[in-house]
Amino acid sequence: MTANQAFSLTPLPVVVPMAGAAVMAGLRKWLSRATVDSLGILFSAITLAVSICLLSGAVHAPMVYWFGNWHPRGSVILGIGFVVDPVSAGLTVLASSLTLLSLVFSWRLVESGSNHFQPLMLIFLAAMCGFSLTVDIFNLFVFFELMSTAAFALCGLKTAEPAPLQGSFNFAVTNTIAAFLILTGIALLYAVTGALNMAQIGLSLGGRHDSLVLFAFTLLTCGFFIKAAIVPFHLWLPDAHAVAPTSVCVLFSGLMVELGLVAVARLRFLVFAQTFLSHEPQLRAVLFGLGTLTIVIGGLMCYGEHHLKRMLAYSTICHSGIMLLAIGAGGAIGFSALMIYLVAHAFIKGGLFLGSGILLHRLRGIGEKTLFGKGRSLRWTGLLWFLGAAGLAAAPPFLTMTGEANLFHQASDVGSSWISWACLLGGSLTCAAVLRVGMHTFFGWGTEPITDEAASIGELPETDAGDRRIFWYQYLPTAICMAVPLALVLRPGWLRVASEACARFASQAYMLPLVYKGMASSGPAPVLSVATADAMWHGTVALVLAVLLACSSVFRSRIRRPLRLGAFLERRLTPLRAMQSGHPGDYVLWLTIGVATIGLANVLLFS
Amino acid sequence: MPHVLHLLPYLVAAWLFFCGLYGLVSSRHLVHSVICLAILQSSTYILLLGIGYRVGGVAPIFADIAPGTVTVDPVVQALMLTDVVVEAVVVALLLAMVVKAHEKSGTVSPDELRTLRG
Amino acid sequence: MRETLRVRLFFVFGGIFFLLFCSAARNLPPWGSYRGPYGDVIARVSVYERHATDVVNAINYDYRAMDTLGEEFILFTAVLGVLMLLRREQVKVNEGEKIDDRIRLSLTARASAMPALLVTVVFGFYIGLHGQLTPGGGFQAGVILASAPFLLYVCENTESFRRVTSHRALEVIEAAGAGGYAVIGLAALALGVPFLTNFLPLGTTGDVFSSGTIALISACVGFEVTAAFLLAGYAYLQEIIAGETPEE
Amino acid sequence: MIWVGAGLLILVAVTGFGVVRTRDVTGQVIAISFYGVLMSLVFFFFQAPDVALSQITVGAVALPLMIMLAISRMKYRTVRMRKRERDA
Repeated sequence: MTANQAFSLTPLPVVVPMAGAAVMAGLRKWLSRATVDSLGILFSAITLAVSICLLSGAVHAPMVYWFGNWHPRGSVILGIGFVVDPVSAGLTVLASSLTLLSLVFSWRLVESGSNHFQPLMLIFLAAMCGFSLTVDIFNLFVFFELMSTAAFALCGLKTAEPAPLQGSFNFAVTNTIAAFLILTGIALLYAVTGALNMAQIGLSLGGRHDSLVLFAFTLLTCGFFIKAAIVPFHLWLPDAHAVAPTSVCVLFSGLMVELGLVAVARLRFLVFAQTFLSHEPQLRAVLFGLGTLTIVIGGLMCYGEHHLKRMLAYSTICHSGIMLLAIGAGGAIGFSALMIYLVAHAFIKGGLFLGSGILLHRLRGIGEKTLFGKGRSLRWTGLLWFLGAAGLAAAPPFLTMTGEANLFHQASDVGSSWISWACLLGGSLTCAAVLRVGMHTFFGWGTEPITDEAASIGELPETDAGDRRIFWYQYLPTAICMAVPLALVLRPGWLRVASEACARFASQAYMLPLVYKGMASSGPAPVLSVATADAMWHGTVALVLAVLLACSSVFRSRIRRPLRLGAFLERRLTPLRAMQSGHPGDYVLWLTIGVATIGLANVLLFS
Repeated sequence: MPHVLHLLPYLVAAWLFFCGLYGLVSSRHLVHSVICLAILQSSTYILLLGIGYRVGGVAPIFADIAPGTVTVDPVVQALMLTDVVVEAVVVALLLAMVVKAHEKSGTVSPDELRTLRG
Repeated sequence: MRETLRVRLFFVFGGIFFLLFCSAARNLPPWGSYRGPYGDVIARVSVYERHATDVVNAINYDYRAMDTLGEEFILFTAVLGVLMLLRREQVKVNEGEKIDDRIRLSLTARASAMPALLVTVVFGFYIGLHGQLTPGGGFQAGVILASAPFLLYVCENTESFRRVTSHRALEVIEAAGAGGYAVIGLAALALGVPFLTNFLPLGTTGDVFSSGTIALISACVGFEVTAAFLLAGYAYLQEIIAGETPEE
Repeated sequence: MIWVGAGLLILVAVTGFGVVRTRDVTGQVIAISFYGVLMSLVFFFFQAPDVALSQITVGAVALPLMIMLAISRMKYRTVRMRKRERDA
């Protein structure tokens, strides 16, 4: 297929799932469950195929696609454009493969309302694809809203209990406020630039950094931070994950949260590229501060939770912090660190959620205490679970390690190599939590697990109680999720292409002519391959620390009191737990505190 | 025009945003929270409208005015129009959650919905 | 967190937010002096290039039609979500539980509902057909049309209301409206031009059948919005209606 | 002319605060319906007839209607629960 043919497919990753969803939703009363399931798998497979075509075209030559054939007139951009470069096309591939995997997993298994679930999943996919591809800031907002709306609905799928409705209410309130913050930011930028295309806004803003631009920056980043679950905006995420069906959690944690960070990166590199030229160290300080705070709180709470999905949700918060550090480090290598880590994390976290879905289906429970010792017969699930744990710690054979290697490289370039310690802490805490659950569930080692109040939310299984068999099509997606981050390390040829694409994405000088003229100038020099020895060492240490920490929890009755660090962490996180109050008013308050503090810091530091 | 008039719609927008957040923070009834969210959203309408307004400009409809007449900005109006759609349906979705939560737990007070604590 | 503490903390940080907003506003162009260029360029070109005199609708259904496609699907998704959340888990209504505590309307009120309904429907179609020329269009028409059957409910003609709003075709119409929008876009793609490009003759400016795909898309939106609001309204009311009318 | 607009905007600000401060939900529905009408007047005044038209259909009719429906459904549920308890 020639590049031109490939580019006429540009709208399809958005339109195919949308059209599919319309067909399935319109006919849902007449179609059987199996038919709707197969249609869902079919449409997401088509989307995957189209996205792969786009990606292969974009690797040869990135291009811009104007809807309605409205090309820019001089410096004014009339219509809405999609930029197809390897980064955005790669994100659509990731989105459609995760959706495909989770739809295969939920084939005739997960509760689907009256066939409401599958069309909602497809709309969610369409929104994620549009969000990745668009270069128009209001269109970004529209897809943000579409993604959120589908997510709210999917989150409240299990209407038989009160918890899902509260979880999705909190989720909906915070994320709707996020949308309004973003819209206000867009309006402010529009007022001073008269443009909605991000390239045009960036061009017309130049190096301006008065209180208006800084406030718009605050609003936009905070809006996307809410989606990305950066502390103190993270509170909705554990609630939403605790109540959403497993296959939905895969998409939430795997990509939706991270897309918030990609949007922040897009803003930083394209819209506000020159705003912070003279204040790079201050910007780094703000982002590093937020990232580290997120890692510490996310990591600690991850270890302190005993509800499997909540625990994994907190681990997502922690890893989101690590990815924020990559944005903070900046530069081409920092951005490639973000993207590589994102891909690896998406599959690993997806695999872990699918694993917990298997446990919930088979063992009818999601609390660590309920599962204690019951999983001895689930050998394959156990193996995949422990592989996932190692992946979270960024241990050597996993792709997460390559991402961290890039991050450390960039961080030492900007003189903040201390952030590798933050990554070490985050990786080992989340890995330890997953290991602890694994040891308890699959081996039944040690004393009975400690538990907490929230551990029994949504214990009502999402599947039919009559049939507790597990089929190959539940194992297969889980295994694929774990295999991909390993396989991508074994074939490192793509890393060079990826880092070149990331370097271009992160360069305003490259993106502006691409958007305006539709052709790529010679991009910035591709990044040299980064030495991974340092990161290997780090990952191994994180894994060892995690094993020690998990053991100090599991075998707490056999070791001396001062050594029971794990058990101490599980019991004594009361102030952090109090923050997670489940009260929407509290969440809005924390959100206001976050926006006000970040806004004040921005104004004080940059003007 | 006096100085404060130059800022008026922006100040009103900021005020409405503040009011909406205040309502959400202090809410004791989930339906009340949803309505506050609608107020919060109306802040963005006022802001967009204020940005696109031009003194002496007419509505951007050329059915009965000559082409080339000075108009107010049509783009913000298009954005607001789509925004109004979102408002109505997001409110409907949130209300459905509230109704269902009321059915399952018999309360609409956020203080009593505490199953997600910790 | 206790409510007093929460509200006090909010006044501190919300106040900071408000002040930041105000200080940012000081750098905005003064009210009433919109500078462009986006809106001005579109206002200049749309009448000539699209033969649409209502520039706002030209933007919504053509220049930025991708936004509207997204918004249509937000509407579609939200209604799907409402239907899912309010789906009936099991039929619970039995004879002993009829509750009908509605306030009875006067004969005048009931008699005037029918003409009001007719006026609403006519007005809805009028608004919908003129979208590309004067203010109006599919979205506004949809909401107006959807409000008509509610008059039936108001004037205590519950049975007709139920028959209209619980019709199985409603969901199909809604999906066809949303999907039709995508299909119009795809038709352009099939003709070898970018997605959502106009491929119909533009007609004479000012004519009802002018401006190509704008009117077509607007019609799709109209169908979708009408069905969507009816579906959402019925989802809320179905339980109450089931309690009022005898179940067959 | 501009002073009328300014007055409308100030009225919006005051009414918005009033809607938030109204704690009784039924009262709030009436308030927000009024607020919707007011808002559409503002839009109309500032040369946005398209938005004014959709605001008057959504803000003053559809939105309050939706809220009323939700409230009545919750009320209906409560009444039925009470009746069931009385019967039992």
